[in-house]
Amino acid sequence: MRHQISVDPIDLNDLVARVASAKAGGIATFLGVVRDNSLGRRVLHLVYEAYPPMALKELQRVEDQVRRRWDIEAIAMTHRIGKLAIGEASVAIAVSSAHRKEAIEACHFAIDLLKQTVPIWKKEYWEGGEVWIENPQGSTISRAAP
Amino acid sequence: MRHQISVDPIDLNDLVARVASAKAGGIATFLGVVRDNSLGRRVLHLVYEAYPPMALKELQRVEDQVRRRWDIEAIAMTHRIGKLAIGEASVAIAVSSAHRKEAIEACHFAIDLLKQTVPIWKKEYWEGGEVWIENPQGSTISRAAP
Amino acid sequence: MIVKVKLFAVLKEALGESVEIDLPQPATVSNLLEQFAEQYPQFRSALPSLNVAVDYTYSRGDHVIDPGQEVAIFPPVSGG
Amino acid sequence: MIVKVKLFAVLKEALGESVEIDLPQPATVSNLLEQFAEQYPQFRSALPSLNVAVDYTYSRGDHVIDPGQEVAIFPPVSGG
Repeated sequence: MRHQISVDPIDLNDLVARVASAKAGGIATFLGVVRDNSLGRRVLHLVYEAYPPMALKELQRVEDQVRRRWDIEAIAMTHRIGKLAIGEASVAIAVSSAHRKEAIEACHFAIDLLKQTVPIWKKEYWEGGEVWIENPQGSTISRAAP
Repeated sequence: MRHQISVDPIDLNDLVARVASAKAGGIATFLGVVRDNSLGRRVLHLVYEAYPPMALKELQRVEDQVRRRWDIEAIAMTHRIGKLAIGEASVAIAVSSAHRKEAIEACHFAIDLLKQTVPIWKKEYWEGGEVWIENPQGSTISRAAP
Repeated sequence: MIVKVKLFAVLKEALGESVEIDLPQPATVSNLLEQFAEQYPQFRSALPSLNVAVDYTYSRGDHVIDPGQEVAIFPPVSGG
Repeated sequence: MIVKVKLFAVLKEALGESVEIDLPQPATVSNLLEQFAEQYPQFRSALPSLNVAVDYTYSRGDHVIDPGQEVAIFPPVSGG
């Protein structure tokens, strides 16, 4: 399994090594990084929480969806949980493919889908407050339920 | 100067550190990697040659073109020269931006433009032969000359 | 049947790691959410945005919850 | 004037790191390429694809080469 939910800092070189392939001509990566501001608030730090077994299952589903659309060699995704400081990476995706266009487009698609479906939640802490964030496109699959 | 032409192996973590910013919410990277085949030939290794002062100038021009189109925090580009083995990275680009879409699109644009304009040449060595490669979209700015 | 429901994020912070919901059998995801809102009326207004996972799979509406399955309720995700 | 022209890739392999081209003054990039093809006729057929850089900038056609500028001729690039 190339996908992980981990409390350890993300090492992008490790992730890239996990998608290495002699057939790969390009490796695209995306790192999500903790910003110092959100909606105009000065962020102090974040805490990420996951539902790990389901998150791993949904990461595999992201891979399945990517492979349905692009001819890639490999994809590896890691999401960090726990307390993160400004500048630290919360999520990393690496995609290898014979050609760069496929690798980059697949990586873009993967981070977009991950943010919508993988059961992980972010709490922002700022001066004098804290709040759980809900992604605008985060899964609310019950919404359409009867 | 965040851009480099170097004989040393590329360290993606270093490159990412060069674009770090407290305002960045995402960092997109692209690594070009030596594939084991090209046009059906089994590649043994590659040799890259550059025109360094002009290559650095053209890398800066790639950055200028990127910044004209996207609101990014920083971009760093490194191209390796010399002899490269299968699986080694020949080029790396890292782009940081407040938002992931900008970072990924800017990175995609940058590698495409780099391949067209930066004066670097690749020679492929395979069993029983060798050849200088010319990119299909590589700069041939004299072509339209009178 | 008594269904143990795992909670996450704001729900976990308010109600703990899990709650027990008493449901008729067979019970659907809709039954679960309705009963959850009965038991914790402070979350009734959030109901349309809540997700239900049954055995680690997003499930909704008439999906039947079988005894022994792992059930979770959580707000919209915000990973990335 | 004698212009020292830097060469790269297949040109460098065939002719060395640089060649000297004798040009009338003022000379343009077109004059340079024509004289280069006169001197090295094996590259005449490649002429339409060759690049010229003057002081590290892609230049073509009527662009004038001034004495003392760094001039280079090279084939289509293939980095990346």
